[in-house]
Amino acid sequence: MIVGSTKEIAPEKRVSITPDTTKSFKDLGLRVLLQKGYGEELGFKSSEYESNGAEFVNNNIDVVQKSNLICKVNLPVKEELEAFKEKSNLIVGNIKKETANLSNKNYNIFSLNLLPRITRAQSMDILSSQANLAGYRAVIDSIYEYQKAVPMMMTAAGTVPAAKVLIIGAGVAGLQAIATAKRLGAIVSATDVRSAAKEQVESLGGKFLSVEGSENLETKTGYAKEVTEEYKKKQAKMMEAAVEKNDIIICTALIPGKPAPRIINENMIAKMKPGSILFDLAASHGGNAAYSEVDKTIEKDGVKIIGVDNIMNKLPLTASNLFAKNIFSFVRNLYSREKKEFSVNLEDEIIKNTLIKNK
Amino acid sequence: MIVGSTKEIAPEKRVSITPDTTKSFKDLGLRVLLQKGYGEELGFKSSEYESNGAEFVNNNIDVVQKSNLICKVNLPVKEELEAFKEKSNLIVGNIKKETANLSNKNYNIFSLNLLPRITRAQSMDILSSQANLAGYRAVIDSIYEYQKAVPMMMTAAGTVPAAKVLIIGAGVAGLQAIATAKRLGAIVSATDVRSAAKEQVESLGGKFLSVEGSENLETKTGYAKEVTEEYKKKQAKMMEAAVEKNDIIICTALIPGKPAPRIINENMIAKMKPGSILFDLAASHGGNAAYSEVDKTIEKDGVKIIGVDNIMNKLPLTASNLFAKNIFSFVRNLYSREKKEFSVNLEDEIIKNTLIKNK
Amino acid sequence: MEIDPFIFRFSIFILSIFVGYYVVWSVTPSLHTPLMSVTNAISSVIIVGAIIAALAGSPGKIFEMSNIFGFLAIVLAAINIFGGFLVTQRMLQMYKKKKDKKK
Amino acid sequence: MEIDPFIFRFSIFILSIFVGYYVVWSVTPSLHTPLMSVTNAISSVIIVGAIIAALAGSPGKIFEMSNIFGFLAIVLAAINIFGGFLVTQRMLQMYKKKKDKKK
Amino acid sequence: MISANISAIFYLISGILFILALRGLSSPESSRQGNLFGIMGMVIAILVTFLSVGNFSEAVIYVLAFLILGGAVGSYIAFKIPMTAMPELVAGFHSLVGLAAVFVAISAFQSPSVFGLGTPGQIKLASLIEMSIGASVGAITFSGSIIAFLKLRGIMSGSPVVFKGQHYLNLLIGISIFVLVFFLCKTQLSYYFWIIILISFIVGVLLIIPIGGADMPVVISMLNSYSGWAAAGIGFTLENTALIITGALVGSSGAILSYIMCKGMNRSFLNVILGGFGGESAQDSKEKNKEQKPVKSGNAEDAAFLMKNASSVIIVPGYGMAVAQAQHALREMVDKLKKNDIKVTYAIHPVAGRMPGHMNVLLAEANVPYDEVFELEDINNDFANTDVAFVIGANDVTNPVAKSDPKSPIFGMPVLDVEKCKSVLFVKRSLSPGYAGVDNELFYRENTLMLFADAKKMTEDIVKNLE
Amino acid sequence: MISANISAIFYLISGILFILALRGLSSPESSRQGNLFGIMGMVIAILVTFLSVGNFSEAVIYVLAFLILGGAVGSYIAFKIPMTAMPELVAGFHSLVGLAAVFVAISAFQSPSVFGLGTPGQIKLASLIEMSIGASVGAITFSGSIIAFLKLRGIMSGSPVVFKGQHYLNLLIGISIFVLVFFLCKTQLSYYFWIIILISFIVGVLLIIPIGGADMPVVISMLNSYSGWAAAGIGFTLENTALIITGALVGSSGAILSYIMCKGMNRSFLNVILGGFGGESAQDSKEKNKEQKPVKSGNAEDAAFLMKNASSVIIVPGYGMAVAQAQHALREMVDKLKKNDIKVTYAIHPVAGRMPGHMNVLLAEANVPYDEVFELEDINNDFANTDVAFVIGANDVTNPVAKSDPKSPIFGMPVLDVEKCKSVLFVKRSLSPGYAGVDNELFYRENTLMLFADAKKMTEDIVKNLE
Ligand SMILES: NC(=O)c1ccc[n+]([C@@H]2O[C@H](COP(=O)([O-])OP(=O)(O)OC[C@H]3O[C@@H](n4cnc5c(N)ncnc54)[C@H](OP(=O)(O)O)[C@@H]3O)[C@@H](O)[C@H]2O)c1
Ligand SMILES: NC(=O)c1ccc[n+]([C@@H]2O[C@H](COP(=O)([O-])OP(=O)(O)OC[C@H]3O[C@@H](n4cnc5c(N)ncnc54)[C@H](OP(=O)(O)O)[C@@H]3O)[C@@H](O)[C@H]2O)c1
Ligand SMILES: NC(=O)c1ccc[n+]([C@@H]2O[C@H](COP(=O)([O-])OP(=O)(O)OC[C@H]3O[C@@H](n4cnc5c(N)ncnc54)[C@H](O)[C@@H]3O)[C@@H](O)[C@H]2O)c1
Ligand SMILES: NC(=O)c1ccc[n+]([C@@H]2O[C@H](COP(=O)([O-])OP(=O)(O)OC[C@H]3O[C@@H](n4cnc5c(N)ncnc54)[C@H](O)[C@@H]3O)[C@@H](O)[C@H]2O)c1
Repeated sequence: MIVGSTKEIAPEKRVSITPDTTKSFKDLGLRVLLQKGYGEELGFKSSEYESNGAEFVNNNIDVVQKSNLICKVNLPVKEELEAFKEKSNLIVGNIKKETANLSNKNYNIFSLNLLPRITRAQSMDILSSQANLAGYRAVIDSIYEYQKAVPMMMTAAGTVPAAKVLIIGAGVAGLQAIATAKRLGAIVSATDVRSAAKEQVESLGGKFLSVEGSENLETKTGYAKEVTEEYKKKQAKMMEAAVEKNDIIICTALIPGKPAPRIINENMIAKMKPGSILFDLAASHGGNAAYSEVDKTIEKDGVKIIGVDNIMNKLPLTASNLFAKNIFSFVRNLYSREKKEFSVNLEDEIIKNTLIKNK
Repeated sequence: MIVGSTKEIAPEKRVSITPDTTKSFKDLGLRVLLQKGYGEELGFKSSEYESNGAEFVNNNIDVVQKSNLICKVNLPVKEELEAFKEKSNLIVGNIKKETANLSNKNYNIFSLNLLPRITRAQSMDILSSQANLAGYRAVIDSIYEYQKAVPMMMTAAGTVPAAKVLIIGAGVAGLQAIATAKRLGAIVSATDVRSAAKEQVESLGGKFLSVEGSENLETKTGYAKEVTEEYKKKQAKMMEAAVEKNDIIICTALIPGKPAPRIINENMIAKMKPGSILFDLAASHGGNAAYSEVDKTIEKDGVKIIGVDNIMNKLPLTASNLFAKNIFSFVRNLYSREKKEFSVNLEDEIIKNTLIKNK
Repeated sequence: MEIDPFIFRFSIFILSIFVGYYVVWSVTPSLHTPLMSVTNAISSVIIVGAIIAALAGSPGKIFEMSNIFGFLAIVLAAINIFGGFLVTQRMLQMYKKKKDKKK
Repeated sequence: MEIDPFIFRFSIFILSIFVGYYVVWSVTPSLHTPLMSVTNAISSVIIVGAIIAALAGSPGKIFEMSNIFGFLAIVLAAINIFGGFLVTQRMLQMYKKKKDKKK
Repeated sequence: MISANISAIFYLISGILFILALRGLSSPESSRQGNLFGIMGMVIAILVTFLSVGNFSEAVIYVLAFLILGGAVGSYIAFKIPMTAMPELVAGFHSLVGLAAVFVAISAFQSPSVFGLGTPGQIKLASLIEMSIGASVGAITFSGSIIAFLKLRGIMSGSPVVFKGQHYLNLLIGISIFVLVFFLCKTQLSYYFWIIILISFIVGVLLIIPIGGADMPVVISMLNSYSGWAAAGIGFTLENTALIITGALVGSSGAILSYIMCKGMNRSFLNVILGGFGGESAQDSKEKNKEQKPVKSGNAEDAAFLMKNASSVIIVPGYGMAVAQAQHALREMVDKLKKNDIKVTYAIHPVAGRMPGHMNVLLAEANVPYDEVFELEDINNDFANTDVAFVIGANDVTNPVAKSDPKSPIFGMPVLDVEKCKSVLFVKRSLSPGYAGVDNELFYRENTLMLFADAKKMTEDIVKNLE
Repeated sequence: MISANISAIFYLISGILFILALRGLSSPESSRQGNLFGIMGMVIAILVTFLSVGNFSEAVIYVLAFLILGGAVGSYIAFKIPMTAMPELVAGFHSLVGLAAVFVAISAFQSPSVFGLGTPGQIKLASLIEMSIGASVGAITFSGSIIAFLKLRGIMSGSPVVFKGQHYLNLLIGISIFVLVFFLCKTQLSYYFWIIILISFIVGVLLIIPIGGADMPVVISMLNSYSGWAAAGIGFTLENTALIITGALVGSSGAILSYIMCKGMNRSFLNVILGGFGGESAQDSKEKNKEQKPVKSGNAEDAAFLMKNASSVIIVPGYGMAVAQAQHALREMVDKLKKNDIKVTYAIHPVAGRMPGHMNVLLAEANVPYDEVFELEDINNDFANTDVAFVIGANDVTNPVAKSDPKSPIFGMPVLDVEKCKSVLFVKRSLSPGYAGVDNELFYRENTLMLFADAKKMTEDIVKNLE
C-alpha cells in the first residue's frame, strides 16, 4: 500500500508528511510517495526523506494516481482530486462536509477536524495540536507588536509595569496562551463560559474572570454552547471593565459549527489604551472582536486589531511535525496490518465520525 | 529656566521628555517647552503634556531659541544646532566626540553614553536602561522569526523539544536576554570574557560556557578588554561546538571604544541548523557575527541573520519612558536649585565625563 | 511514719505510664509495626508471674492446679517472647538491607 | 520478702529521670526561656524540706540552729516560687498578646 | 535465692531496658539496638525471677522444658511467617499474652497462699480486685486478639459486624463484670471468678467485631495496651515491680501508639476504639469501610520513608499538580531526594494536564532541568526497574484499564506503567476519578499507597519528613 | 496531721502536676496551662508538708511569715524586672534554690534526730552521703548561678576567664570533695561538712568563669539541672517522694534542655559544659568571640521566631538571592508567614541584582503576585512601621552609608531604610561586602541579626521552623 502526499498551495507552509513520519510509515509496512521538492520550503531536504525510505516522483498527479492514500493539510486542487484512484483514500486536515462532493470518483475522504474528542483519538487530534501552537504563537505575535516591554522591571530608570493580558476562551489555544503570557511575566486573566475552565486557568497561574451568576455552558462533548441573551449582557458588563484594564487581549472563543461569538464590541475597543493589542484567533470563524478582519492588522484608536487566518504559517515547522504525527496516528488506526489494507471499519467511532465521503 | 525638546528625525521613535518627566521638571522649578505634535506617534497626547505643565510652540527652531537646555535622543539637525542660545545646554543620548564641533556657538553639549558607570550615575545610565530593553526585545524578535515553538511541550502528537538559545556577552543586554529566553522555556546558555559573568548568568538560571583556561578580562570599570589571539582561538573552538547545537543565538558582546569582537565566523554559521536565528545586537558596532548587516535580515544556509541598528524602535514607549527618566535624573544633577541655573561643576565626575563641548 | 509499699508501687506504676506515654510519642510511622511487635514481646514479661506460679508451693507437689496453670502460661509467654523479638529482628533487618544496598 | 523503701524511692527517682528526659525532648525553641524559668520555680520544691526543717524539734524551741536554717531556706525558696511562676506567667502573657494583637 | 531488694533492683533495671527498647524502636537508626535492649531486659527479668523464687526443685526442669518448648514454637513461627502476614502474627501473639495473664491470675486465685495473698476463700481484698482485673483484661485481650487475627487472616470477613443494641449490650456486660467483682470480693466464691473470666472472653469478641478490617492495626495496638494493663494488674497482685513497670509502660505506650496511628490515618480515635458505639458513627464507619476498604492509605512520613530508602524514583505529574500548584514544592522534594543519592526522573504523559505541554510549563517554571524530564515512550520501560513511582495529581494517565478493557473510554491510550514499580505512591485528595471519569484500579493494588491530601500540602509535608 | 501514706499520695500527685507543667511548657498552646499545673503542684506540696508535719505550734506562724515575706519579695521582683533581663533573673533565682538546698542540708546535719536520721555524730551513713551530696550540689548551684548572673548582668565581663592549669585545679577540687565526704562519713566531724560546702562554692565559681557570655543560657539550664539533683539528694535524706520525683524531673529535664539548646546553637554540648577544658577549645572559643563580637548572629529558629511574632515583614531581596536561587524557598516562606496572618511585602531596590529587573524575573518565576512587590519610593516609608526586614542576599542597596558619607562610592544612591524596622535579618554567607565593595555598618547594629548561610539553605530552614 502506498501513502502519498503532494505540495500544498501557498500560503500554506505546513506539510502532512515529515521525514520522521516517513520512517513511521515504513515501519508500519507502507510505502511513501512524495512530489519532488516536497517540504523544501521548511528546510526538509529530499535526502532526509529518502534516507527514511520515501520515494519521489516529479509530478503531483503521478503521486495521486499511484497512491492508495493521500494525506494533505488542505483539500487538494481540483485536478488532483479528479486523478484519484478508485477505492483510494484521502485524509485532509480541514474540509467542510458540503465541499466534499467535488469529485465524483469513488474514494474515501476523511476530515480530521471532525475527530470525536475521545481519549483514544487524542494522538490524531489536529484541532488540539494546532490550537495549542496557535495559542502560543498568538502571544508571541501580540508581544512582537506591542510597543512596550511585557514583564515588570524595577530599574534605576523607573519601573516598567507588567503588561496585562486577557485571554478570552480558555480552550486548548487559550490555555496555552495563558501559559505563554504568564511565562513572559504578564499579569494574565482569562474568561470562559465553561465552568471547568476556572480550575484549568488557575492551574496555569492565571486569574479567572467569571460572569456573575452564570451557569455552566459546557456540552457533553466538552465544547461550549451558544450563550443566552441574558448571559451575553452580563458578560459584556464584565468584559467592559476587563478590556479597559488590559494591554493585550487574545481571543480564542469558538463554538463548534457556529460562528464565533462576538464578545468585544466597538465600545469596548474605544475604551482601550492606545498601543494595546487585540489578537483575534477566531477571526476566520467570524471573530470574537469587532473590526477584526482575516489576515489583516487594523489600527483603530491606537489599538492594533490583528486577525490571522492561518497562524500556523508562523511556525510551520513545529506545526508540521505535530500535524504529520496526527496524520500518521490516524493512518495507523485505519490500516489493518493483517489484511495489509486500509479498512474502513464503521464501528470505529473515529473512522465513522471523520469519514465525509464513502466510496 | 526652560527645558525644551524637539521632534526626533525618523526612523527614531523615542522621545526624551514624556508627560511623566514633564511633571518632574515642573516640580524641580523648570519650564518645559515642546515642539507641536511632540510625542504624538507614541500615543502621548498634547493634552497630557499640557496638563502636566508643558508649553507648546509651533516650530522646532522656536523651541531651541527659547530654551536654556535642550534634551534629545539623537543629535539635533544642523539648523537646530545653529539656533542654539549662547550659554545654553544640550543633552543627547549618543554622539561621538568627533561630531561635537558641528556648531561654533558657545554652549555645552553632554552626551549621556559617556556616563561613568558609578553607582550614583545609575539612574541616568541610558546605556543600561536601553541595553536592558534591547536584550529583552532581541529575544522577542528572534522568537518571532523562529519557525518553531520555543518551550518544550510533550503532547499527544509528539514532543516539541525546547529551543536552545545561546547568548554571547552577558552584560546588561545579555543578562536580560538570558532572563527572557529562560522565561519562555528555552534552554539557555551564555558566554562572556568577564569571569564575574558566570555567577551572574547562573543567578538567572542560565548555563555558562567558559573558555578553557581563560583569565578574567574585566577592566576596572567593569567593561571587557579586547581578547588575545590565543584566547580567540580557544573561544572559537568552544563556540564552534556551541553554535551548532543552538537554535537561536543572540550576540551582545561589545568593547567600549573598539569595534565589536567578531565571535561567530562563516564556518560556524554554515554548521548551524536551517531555521536557526542569529540576532546580532552588536551589528551597528561592527557585529559579533559574520554576514550581519545593520538593519537587514539576511538568510544564509537557512539561517536568518538579523542585524538591527535601533532595536528600541520596536518598543519605543517603554524605551522613551526609561530614557526620559534618565535624562531627567541627569538634569536634576546639573541644575542647582539654589542658584536656579544649570551649573557645570567640573568636580562632579558625572558632569566632567559627559561634557564633550564646553561653552 | 512508714509508708505502705503499695503506695510506692502505685507511684512507680503512674510514673511508668508517663514514661510509656512520652517515649513513643515521636515514633516514625514506618516503625509502627516493629514497635507494636516489640511491645508485644515485652508485654510477655508476664512470664515472671508464670514462673512464680509454676514454682510455687512445696517442692514435692509440682503439679498442683496453680502450677499447671503456671506451666501453661510459661509456654504461651515463651512463644510470645521468642516469636516477638525474633520477628521484630527480621522486620528491622529488612530496613537495614534497603539502606545497605544503596551504599 | 520485704523490700527496703529505699529501693522503691530509687526506682521512683530513676523513672522520674526518664520522664524528665522525654517530657522536654520536643520543646519548641521559642519556649526555652519560659521552660527554664518554670523548671526553676519547680525546683524550689526544696521548700518542702525547708518547712520540715523549720517545724522540726519540740514545739517550744523554735529557734534552734536547724530551725533557723529552715526559715532562711523558706524565704529563699518562697522568693523563687513566687518569682518564678509569676515571671513565667508574664513571659507567656507576652506570647499571648502578640497573638491576640494580630487577630 | 537472692534478696527481695536485689531482685527489685534488677527488676528496675529490666524495666529501664524495656523503656530503652521502646525508645529505640521509635527511630530507624536505633531500632535494632532497641530490640536488643528488649531482649536483655527480658533475660534479666526471667533470671532474676528464677533466682528470687529460689526453689530449685525438679520443677525448675519442667519450667525450663516448657520455656524451651514455647521458645522453639515461637522461633519457628517467627522464621516461617511471610513478611506480609505481620499484622495478623502480632495479633496472634497478643492472644497468647492475654491467655497467659489469665492463667497466672487463675493460678494466684487457686493458691493465694504461695503468693502471700492469704488463703483460698480468705484472699486479701486488694489482691482479689487486682487479680480479677488482671484476669478480666487478659481474657478480653485474648478473645479480642483472636477476632482481630481471624479478620486479618481473612478467615472472618473484614467488614464490621454491627447489630442493633450492640452498645447497650456492651454496656450491660461491662456493668455486670463490675457487679461480679463486687460479689466475688464479698463472698470469695470461685464461682464468680470463673464467670468473670468467661464474660470477659465474650466482651473481647463483642468489642472487636464491630471494627472494620482497615482499622485492625489500631485495634492490635489497643489490645497490646490491654495486655500491658493486665500484666500491671497481676504485677500488683504478685507485688512484682517488673510486671508493674513493664505493664504500665506497655499499657500506656500501646494506647498512645494506637492514638498516633489513628491520627496518621486521619481517623477519629474514639470512632475506632468504640467501634459500634453511636448509631451514626457506626453508619459512618461502615460507609467508610465500604469505600476505603481495599486501599492502603499512608501519610507524608510513610512516603518520605519509602522514597528515602529507594534508589530510584520516577515522578509522574498530572493535572492535580497543576491545580495544587505543587510544582515548586515538588522540585524541592526532588532536590532533597537527590541529595540522598536517589535517582529521580520525571515521566510526562502526552496528555497529562489539560492542555498540551501543561506539565512542561509548570516544571520549567520550577526550574526542573529538561534532561530529567522524559516522555512516555522513553521512560515507560524504566518503571520495572524503579523502586518508587510518585504519582502526583495524575490519574487517567496511569490507568491500566486503558491497556486491558476495550470497553473503557480510555482504551487504547498509551499509559505510564507505574504499577511495575516496587511501590506506587498516589497523591490525590480522594478516590474520585480523573477527567475521563474512569475508576483507577491501581488505587486498590497491593503495592500502592494512597496519600490523600492536596498535592502541594502533601509534598511540603514529605519535604519536611525527608530531613 | 495526715498519715504518711496519704501524704505520699499527694506528693505523687504534685509530682505528676510538675510533669504536666513541663509538658505544657514544651508547646505554646498548652504553656499557660502548664504554668498553672506547676503552681497547683507547688501548692499541694506545701500544704501536704504542713499537714504531714502536723506541728501547729507558733512556729507555723513564723513559717507562714517567712513564706509571705519571700513571696512578696519574689512577686515584687517578678513584676518589676524588665523583660529583657529574663536570663539573668532566672540565673539569680537559681542561686536562691541552691542556697536553700544548702540550708536544708545544714539543718538536717545539725539536727538529724528530728528527721529520723540518727543523732549528731551518729548520722546514718546513707543519709550522710545523701545530705553532703545535696549540700555540695546546692552550693555549686549557688555560686555558679551568681557568676552567671554577674556575667549576664554585665557586672562581670562576659568573656571567658581561662588560665593555665584550670582543668587540673578543677579535677583536684573535685577529687578532694570525694575524699572529704569519705572522711566525713568515717569521722562524722561537722568540720568536714563545712569544708565540703565551702569548697563546693569555689567549684561553682571555677566551673562557670571559663564559659563565655554567649553560652550562658545553656549554663543556666545546666545549673537548673544541678539544683534538681540537689533537691533529689535532699529528698532521699528526708525520705520525701515529692523532692525525689521533682528533683529527678528537674535534674534530667534541665540537662536535656541544655543539650537541646546547644544543638540549636550549633555548639558542642561538651565544649560548653566543660568550658575551659582542653587548650584548643579555649583558644577556639576565644577566637570566635573576637571575630563575632560585634555582630549578633542567629539561626533559622531565631529568624522564624522573630518573624512568627511579627505582624508585618518586608522582604528585601538582592543579588545573593539570585545566586542562591532562593526565590522558590522564599515564596514558600512568605506563604507560611501569611498563613499566620502576617503582612508580607517585597521591597525591590532599583539596582538590586546585576541587571535591571533582576529581582522581578526571579520573583515572577516563583509566582509572587505583582501587587506584593513594591519599588523603593513606594515602600521606603513603611519600614518605620514594620517589625522585621528580611534582607536576603542584598547588601549595597541597604547600606546607609549611601545617605551619610559623601566620600563613599555609593553616596547619593537611594537606599532601602531597612534599619528603621524593629529588627533586621540579614541572610548572607559572611560579612564580606557587596558589588560596590563597601562595608555595611548595619551588620553591627543593635537591631540586626545576621543569618550566615546560603540564602536558599537558610530560607528552607526557616520554613521548617515556621511549622
Ligand atoms: N493534555 C491535554 O491536552 C488534555 C486536554 C483535555 C483533557 N485531557 C485529559 O485529562 C486527563 C489528564 O490526565 P491526568 O492524569 O493528568 O489528570 P486526571 O486523570 O484528570 O487526574 C487528575 C487527578 O488529580 C487529582 N487532583 C485534583 N486536584 C488536586 C489537588 N489540588 N491535589 C491533589 N490532587 C488533585 C484529582 O483527584 P482528586 O479529586 O481525588 O484529588 C484527579 O483524579 C486525561 O484524561 C486527558 O485525556 C488532556
Ligand atoms: N541592577 C543592576 O542593573 C546592576 C548592574 C550592575 C551592578 N549593580 C550593583 O549591584 C549591587 C546590587 O546590590 P545588592 O544588594 O542586590 O547586591 P550586593 O550588594 O552585591 O550584595 C549581595 C550580597 O549577597 C550575598 N550573597 C551572595 N551569594 C549568596 C548566597 N548564595 N547566599 C546568601 N548570600 C549571598 C553576598 O554576601 P556574602 O558573600 O557574604 O554571602 C553579597 O554581599 C549594587 O551595588 C548595584 O549598583 C547593579
Ligand atoms: N479529551 C480530549 O481528548 C480533549 C482534547 C482536546 C481538548 N479537549 C477539551 O475540549 C474542550 C474544547 O476545547 P477547544 O479548545 O477545542 O474549544 P474551542 O476551540 O471550540 O473553543 C475555545 C474556547 O472558547 C470558549 N468559548 C466559547 N464561547 C465562549 C464565550 N461566549 N465566551 C467565552 N468563552 C467562550 C469555549 O468554552 C472553549 O473553551 C476543552 O474543554 C478541552 O479541554 C478534550
Ligand atoms: N555599577 C553600575 O552602575 C553598572 C550599571 C550597568 C552595568 N554595569 C556593569 O558594567 C559591565 C558592562 O556591561 P555592559 O552591558 O554595558 O557591557 P557592554 O555592552 O560593553 O558589553 C556586553 C558584554 O559583552 C562582553 N564581551 C566583550 N567582549 C567579549 C568577547 N570577546 N566574548 C564574549 N563576551 C564579550 C562584555 O564582557 C560584556 O559583558 C557589566 O559588568 C555590568 O554589570 C554596572
